[in-house]
Amino acid sequence: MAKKGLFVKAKELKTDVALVKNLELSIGKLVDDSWDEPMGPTPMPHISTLRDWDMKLLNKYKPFYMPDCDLCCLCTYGKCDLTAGKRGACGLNIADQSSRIVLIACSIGAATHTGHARHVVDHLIEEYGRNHSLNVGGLNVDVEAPVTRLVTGIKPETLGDLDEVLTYCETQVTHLLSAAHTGQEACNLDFESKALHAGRVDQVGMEVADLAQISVFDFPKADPEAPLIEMGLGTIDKAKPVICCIGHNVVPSVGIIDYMKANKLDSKLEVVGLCCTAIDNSRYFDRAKIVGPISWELRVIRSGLVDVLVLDEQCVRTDCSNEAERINAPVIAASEKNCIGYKNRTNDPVDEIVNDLVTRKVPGVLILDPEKVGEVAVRVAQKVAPMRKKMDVLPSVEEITKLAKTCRHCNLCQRSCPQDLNIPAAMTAAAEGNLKPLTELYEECIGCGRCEEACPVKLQIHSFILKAGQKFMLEETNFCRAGRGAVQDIEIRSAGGPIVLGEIPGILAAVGCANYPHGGKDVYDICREFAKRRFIVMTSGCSAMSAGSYRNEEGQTLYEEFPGSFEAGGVLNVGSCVSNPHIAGAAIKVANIFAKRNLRGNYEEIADYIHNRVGAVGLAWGAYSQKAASIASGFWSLGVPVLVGPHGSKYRRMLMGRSDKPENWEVYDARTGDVVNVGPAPEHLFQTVETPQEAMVSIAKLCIRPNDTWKGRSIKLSHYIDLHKRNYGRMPKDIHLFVRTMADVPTTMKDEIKDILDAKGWKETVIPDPTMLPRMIRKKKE
Amino acid sequence: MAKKGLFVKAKELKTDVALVKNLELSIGKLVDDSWDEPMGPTPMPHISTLRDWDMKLLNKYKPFYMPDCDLCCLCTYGKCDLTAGKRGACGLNIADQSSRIVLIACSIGAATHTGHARHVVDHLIEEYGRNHSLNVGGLNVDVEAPVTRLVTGIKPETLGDLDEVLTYCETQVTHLLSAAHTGQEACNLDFESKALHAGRVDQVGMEVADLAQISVFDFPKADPEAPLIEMGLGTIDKAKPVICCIGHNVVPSVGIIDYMKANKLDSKLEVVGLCCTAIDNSRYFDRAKIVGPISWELRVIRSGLVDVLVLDEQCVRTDCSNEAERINAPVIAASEKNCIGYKNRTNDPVDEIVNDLVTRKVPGVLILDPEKVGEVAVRVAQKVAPMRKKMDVLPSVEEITKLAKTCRHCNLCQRSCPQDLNIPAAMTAAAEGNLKPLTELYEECIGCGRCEEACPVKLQIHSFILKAGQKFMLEETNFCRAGRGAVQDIEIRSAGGPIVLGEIPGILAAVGCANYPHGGKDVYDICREFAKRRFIVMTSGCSAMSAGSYRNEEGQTLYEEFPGSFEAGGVLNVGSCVSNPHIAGAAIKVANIFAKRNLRGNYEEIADYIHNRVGAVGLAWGAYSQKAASIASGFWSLGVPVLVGPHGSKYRRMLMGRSDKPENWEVYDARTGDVVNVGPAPEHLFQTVETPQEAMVSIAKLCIRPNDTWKGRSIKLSHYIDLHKRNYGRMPKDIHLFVRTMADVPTTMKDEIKDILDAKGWKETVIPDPTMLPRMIRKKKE
Amino acid sequence: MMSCEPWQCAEIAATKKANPITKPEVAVAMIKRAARPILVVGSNATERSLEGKLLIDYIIDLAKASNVQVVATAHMVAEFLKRGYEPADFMSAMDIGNRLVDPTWQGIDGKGHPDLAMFVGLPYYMESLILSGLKHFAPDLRTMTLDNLFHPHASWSFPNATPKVWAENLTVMTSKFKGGN
Amino acid sequence: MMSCEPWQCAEIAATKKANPITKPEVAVAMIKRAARPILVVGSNATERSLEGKLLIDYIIDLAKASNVQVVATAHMVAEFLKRGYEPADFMSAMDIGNRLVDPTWQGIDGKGHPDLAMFVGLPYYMESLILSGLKHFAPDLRTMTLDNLFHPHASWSFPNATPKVWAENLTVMTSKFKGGN
Ligand code: SF4
Ligand code: SF4
Ligand code: SF4
Ligand code: SF4
Ligand code: SF4
Ligand code: SF4
Ligand code: SF4
Ligand code: SF4
Repeated sequence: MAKKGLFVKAKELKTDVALVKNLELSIGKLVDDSWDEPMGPTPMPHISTLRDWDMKLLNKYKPFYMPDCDLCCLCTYGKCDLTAGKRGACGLNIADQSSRIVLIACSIGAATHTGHARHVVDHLIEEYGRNHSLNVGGLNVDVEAPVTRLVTGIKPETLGDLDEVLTYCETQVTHLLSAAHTGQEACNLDFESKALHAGRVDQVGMEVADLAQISVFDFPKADPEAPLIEMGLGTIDKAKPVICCIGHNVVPSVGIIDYMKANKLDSKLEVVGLCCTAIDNSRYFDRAKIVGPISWELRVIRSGLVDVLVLDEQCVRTDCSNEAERINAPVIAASEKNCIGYKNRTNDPVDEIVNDLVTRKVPGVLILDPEKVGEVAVRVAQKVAPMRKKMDVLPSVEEITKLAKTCRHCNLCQRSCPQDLNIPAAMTAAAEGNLKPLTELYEECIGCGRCEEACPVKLQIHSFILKAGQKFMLEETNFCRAGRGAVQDIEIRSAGGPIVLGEIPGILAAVGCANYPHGGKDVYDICREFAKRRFIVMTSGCSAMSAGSYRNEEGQTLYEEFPGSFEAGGVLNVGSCVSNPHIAGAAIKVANIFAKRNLRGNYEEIADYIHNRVGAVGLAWGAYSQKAASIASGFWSLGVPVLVGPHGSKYRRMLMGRSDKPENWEVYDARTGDVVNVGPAPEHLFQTVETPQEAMVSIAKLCIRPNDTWKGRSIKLSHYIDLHKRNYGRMPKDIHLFVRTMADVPTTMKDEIKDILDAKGWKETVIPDPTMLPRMIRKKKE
Repeated sequence: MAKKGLFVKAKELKTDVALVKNLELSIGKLVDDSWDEPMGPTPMPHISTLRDWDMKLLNKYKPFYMPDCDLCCLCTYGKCDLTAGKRGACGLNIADQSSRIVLIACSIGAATHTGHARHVVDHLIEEYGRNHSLNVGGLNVDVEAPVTRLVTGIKPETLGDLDEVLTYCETQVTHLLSAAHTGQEACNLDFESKALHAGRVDQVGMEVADLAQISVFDFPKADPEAPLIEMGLGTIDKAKPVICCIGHNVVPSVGIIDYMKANKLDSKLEVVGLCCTAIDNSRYFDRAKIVGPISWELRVIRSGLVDVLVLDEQCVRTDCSNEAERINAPVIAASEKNCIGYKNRTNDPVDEIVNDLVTRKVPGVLILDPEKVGEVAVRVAQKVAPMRKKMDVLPSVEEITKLAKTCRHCNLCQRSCPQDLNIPAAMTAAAEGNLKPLTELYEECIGCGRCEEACPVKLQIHSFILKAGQKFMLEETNFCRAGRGAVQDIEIRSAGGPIVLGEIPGILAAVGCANYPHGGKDVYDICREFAKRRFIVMTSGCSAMSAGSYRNEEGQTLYEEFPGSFEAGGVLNVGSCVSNPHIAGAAIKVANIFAKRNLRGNYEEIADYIHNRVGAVGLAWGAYSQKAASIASGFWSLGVPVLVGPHGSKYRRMLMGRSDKPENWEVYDARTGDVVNVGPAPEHLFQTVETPQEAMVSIAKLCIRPNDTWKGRSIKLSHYIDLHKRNYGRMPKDIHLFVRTMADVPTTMKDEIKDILDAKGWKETVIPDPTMLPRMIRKKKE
Repeated sequence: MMSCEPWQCAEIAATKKANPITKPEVAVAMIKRAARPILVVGSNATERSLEGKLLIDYIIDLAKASNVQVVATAHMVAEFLKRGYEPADFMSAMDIGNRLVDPTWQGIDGKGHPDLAMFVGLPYYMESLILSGLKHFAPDLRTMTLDNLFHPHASWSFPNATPKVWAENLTVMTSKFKGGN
Repeated sequence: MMSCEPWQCAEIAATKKANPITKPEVAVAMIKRAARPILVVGSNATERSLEGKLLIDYIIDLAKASNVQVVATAHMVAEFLKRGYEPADFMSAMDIGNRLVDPTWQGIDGKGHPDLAMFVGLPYYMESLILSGLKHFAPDLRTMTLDNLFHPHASWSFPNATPKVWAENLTVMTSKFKGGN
């Protein structure tokens, strides 16, 4: 572990054992024998250190901007109209502004994860000390922090080490955000490079958070057989008091669960959750239940099942507190980031707080001590549950029919609905007593509530939909596998070869949020398709839930149907949002463990390796958040392509290759220094797909890599061609770009493809040892 | 100096003098004897630590929101229409969103200053070591870092200490930005509290930056007689090669000046600057020249006087590089924050870079080594100056007349002009050969260039205006006093009493940017008015330049007319943007040095003191930036009111008291615990004023404080009444709210005011020992 | 159509946009229908000259004819007084905006919250922002602008027009109160 | 007026807004005037039924009549082929958008950059974003939408309308190419 120079000085130094006066200690470098990997060229990269690498990627995958607004309103020189190239009062044009928005989004995302990690680490250091050692997988995981090692050059061993890593992240986040100030960066590509850096920092921040919580809370440690967790509203025992936790930060939930266990109440109450807190709860306590993703927050509250609502941070609807008031459920705000205007009761006696909440003297409180949150939540839940009797606010069917008659058919609901759902038609039917069209909306509705806000006659449209879909809603009982955390080194050792050679046709990482265009089933269908094709399928966050929310013909959920290990045909839920670096980490570990590339502070080489050899693709089918943006950015920076569903177009900037421009696809052959055209592999770095069908075809294609052996390539091509034919009704038109030698062609298709190749004037080429880094060339051409 | 627990562990430790193996050193707390001030209650405050104080302010000065847009577009659930209370897809309403925008702006501002400080401190530590000690005013300044001490509880003594302070700031910035993520904070007041925290962090970040640069670069150290610096385009010796530096970060300029000095070229070239870099250059080198504020960037470049343009960070028009190309001036980008897409040449030989720039092989380069920037800039300037011959791109008068005839009178220029300037009318006149209307626009134009962008026939409107105003422009020769830095402790000792008692009627801090509604003269007029009235006038940044840009009847600039010391009638330029904490620091030092209040980690008490006793007002007449927002926020948090000019309304949120609501104005009398109504003093915390006349009246009024003695109050009232009568043509209508006893009434107005008081049913009240903090009450009421 | 675009190009509004006042009679009717109208007059009152007469003088005529309460912002009170007209009140533009969004505020005379707030002569962007504040936070208040610049955030606004048309509109309005209809 | 508001309420544009296509003949004239028009057809082609017939079938009729080059996005190529119509090309919506902003791109047939890009049947917000990309980065390209939803970012757009009117418009357009005028 090498740190920057450290200087400690103190006139008086008190420790547990001694009092030291006038200590002065100057440390140039700390060297830790136990990690003898030599330091790579870019430890602790600054915001411009990896700019050359970024520019390589950005030149290959150029930004395509689709501004969401013609204006910039970021300073008081504005608002400025930037339409079609006009410059604003600070000289900025719309390309710069578009990329600045990307940087801001990624900075917010990176700040959120880093801040989350900071909270967890500080809290755990306070409880367990800086020396508490890390353990993410015992003997099975030697490379415990691949991203952190790669980016910072630090090998963290204790909670205290994580503190240092976070300090690095915070410095970077500050610089990055700073670049978004008016009159700073003047070039869109430099904004993009900074956004990529935000992605790198974000990955480190997330990794730190998960390392800390896995280690201290004893989450499943790289466990392929992490328990199956009950999921869905139907799994809640309505006879018990129900505490519902929403957000991402498991610390307050740990307080709740610990209190329940200590008081032998763990079978007396239900602890359920939404968003990543749900996932992490279940990693801590396998009887915690998962309700669903972010899009189900209103659903759960309005159903009335919640007796106490505990809100922490991130992805918490800001009207949860208002909604909870409607069902008489007290609220506990448990995060400094989300104080909801409540009085801070952290230092008040528990009895007082409980009393105030139970008597409804106050609708909610802010408590920043997780232990106190635990006691208050449990005691309040026990008291209010019998009084509330799971009171809901859903209208009766009769009410719906009656109220639907007042609909003015103004279309404002539909015009406000992100899904463009045909609510007015459903109202017409409902007014006639036919709730079926409303029921059909249930599956596609993402629960945003905008329709209700728009309705001039104040119809509770979302509640109507919930009522109409109530049967499905309340009967839902599925399984999600508890987040397993990291991939084991040994799994990498056995799967690494087949991945790099192409024999495992790819890794699909289905991650991110629930802003799906037509409900969550698409995620399930896509994951299942690729698991059946013996890709490795990794999931996290809301997508991990959606993937587990449907069943096959045998009644098995995805997590029951497929094994949880990192192998062909495995379906691995790594965990919550902050577990995403286990996915990046797996790719990194392939380079490190399988291919023996040095990891430490060696970002470019490893990214170049992954980009050219590891056929991984991210799919964020419902990504909505700034965090999802920074997560994606971390993958881009490693050269891993990311697909988003249609709503992802609203990120307003794609990174796209041009398959029709051969000059885009040249790499060096590291063996010879020759420039070799390897075709559009992968074709895009960030791309919106419109339909699940398109997603499947794109995923198969994007797994192709220059390094594929002929055997691997032929396997990949057969999946691509098969999915293409099935979904597009014909052969791919770009097949000639992916065939290097005839050996690449799947045997059963030899003739068909030969004809195509001939028609296209195809010529055989070599399979290089691909790299985009001139310095990786082993033998320079004379 | 107390730090959080520190743990150092190393298997092998190499220092200059020794090799230590297996060191393990755990430090609970470092106590530094030399600072025996006890620690206050809130060192290193978290984002919610000072929330109670914030809520006190926010309850007294409620946010008034004026959304700049009806939509939120921050995530892909959106865009959401939040008009008139509609909630977005995440549950957010327009009040939340408006306050979130404030938080984002303040976070960007705080990040920018903190990032700037980080760059300076890291650079200086690299050059001078962590042990390099700080010196901001020698024996004259004992309280060297009032803001840092107040907020963090740290007393920084070396560059290394500043590193630690910055780490705190970066953690806070990260948390703050994180709160802006979708689905975090759910209450507008909590967003506001976080924005105030951003202001506190920002003040610390700025203070660190200025402390570091003052100490190491030997800037004027709390010097009332800092040199007068030549200012204006007219001061540039056009026979010499001209290097122009734009931005805020003096480090590259130091490289330039050092190289010039080392090579005895300091009288052979001109180093001129815009924005804060200009100010800081002049603190380093008194022959550096100041050209002007941000609004003059296009002006200077298009005038052709610049031979080499060096761009660092912040407030650099993003089209400077394009503009420089037009006049054949090479550009050096010198900051990681602003790479402009240029190739990074940091590691290339100087000769090569110089050659590439001189031959115009490349229009610009990125150089991140300030010494190299210095050598390249100077050598390039020497070579290109004779070739360029100060080539400008201003049209001739004939061309203007001819081109003006092509004007279509479409009004798009005026409709795009932030100043709503009547350009079409000026074009009509110009077409007839009359340039006078264009000349008149020169003074009001803020040089944003939007008119040109909008013009369908591509008239170079701003250049027309510059040509028409060229005579003024090129003849401008004024003086700005080099930034003096801090206020001396002894100055505080002598002025503190008169300020707190009200005998010095107030401190006017004219700070911030040049987005003025009608040119810079307003700033001069206002500053002069209050200096003549024997207020203390402090300036910084672009406002400091504008204040020095006009002359009195005797031909003196403001800095010549008034002394530079912290005394009644003094006009002090503290320095650049990052010098603003010297202003806050002066107020803090009044509480600490004069009133002997403990400073260390004692934020609430000091802010309460300042708010109720120190009659300081900030005026940011042309504030435009996110940094200006965070700077203002730092003052709000201390309870110091800030006024902005009309464009400041575009900050979209005011913090306003209601003089018509008596319940708003109650404080405790610390002596008795009684609640006393002290009137609207100060009336607002953040307020837009529309005209300079209104500004003057408001400034006088906002200096009134509950603690004023009757003598002080009568002096303040006489200024307020006098300015009110002069500008508003009548007596103030709220005079009765400011008279506690008849002794408060200025003697010459006794009768007139007595009548008013009688008419208003005025009753005498007491002069309390005012506080808003119950814990400050010395004797509780039984 | 251009005439009902926002005057400053970037001042677009979203879903709730001003109704254009097609002729001065409409504005007069709105004022007559209002129980408690006020007219906020900003600092451009002495900066804008229409047909050789200052805006403030048109406003004084209109105010006298209509008996609408005038609130002068900035230093305009002095300009009104100079011309022998005593405005009902004066305060900063932000202060009047901030009071108007408070539903408990009882107006400058304490007799009840205004139901129509008219604006004229503030810097365009400031007026626009205050109107936006009112649109969002005082949704029940009707707002109207009497400038010659279209204000999308108002409830009612005159379209963009030349000073000449503006002068005519103001003159017609005044005449309608002076016994016209 | 409502009919020329953006269909999704928040999709407002700023200074450069679509001209409404008041009748199908206008669209036909635009296409006829274009040297190299293309028509991008999105995944709603099989989701929208107008008067009992799928959008894709109207499009096929129109495409056959007008000989406009069709670019199918997503998996629409399969749907076209199923119906016996071979689109000129197929690619993802983003790919066609990204090519259209490249002035050096020579069209799907390599014979020159399109001068008119028509869109129909993409999810509203995606179509809107792509049109915005083209408005900003391909300012010389004319864009037109054939949906029944107003798209302010296009150069020309049909107003919001019922499926019935939409069907009529498409039918009329097709007929005008089949020898009508
Ligand atoms: S940041 Fe630039 S483009 Fe944006 S509002 Fe400010 S001046 Fe205009
Ligand atoms: S709650 Fe459902 S139906 Fe309503 S707007 Fe949102 S997605 Fe559409
Ligand atoms: S917004 Fe309300 S009234 Fe209008 S169509 Fe929808 S449900 Fe009916
Ligand atoms: S996956 Fe996305 S929506 Fe779901 S909890 Fe994580 S960030 Fe939130
Ligand atoms: S942050 Fe909330 S209000 Fe803003 S776009 Fe996203 S969902 Fe809509
Ligand atoms: S450059 Fe001057 S005249 Fe042109 S828009 Fe800006 S302020 Fe107005
Ligand atoms: S924008 Fe150009 S053409 Fe239009 S009025 Fe102004 S100067 Fe004339
Ligand atoms: S005062 Fe404002 S405009 Fe001037 S240099 Fe500082 S931040 Fe920039």
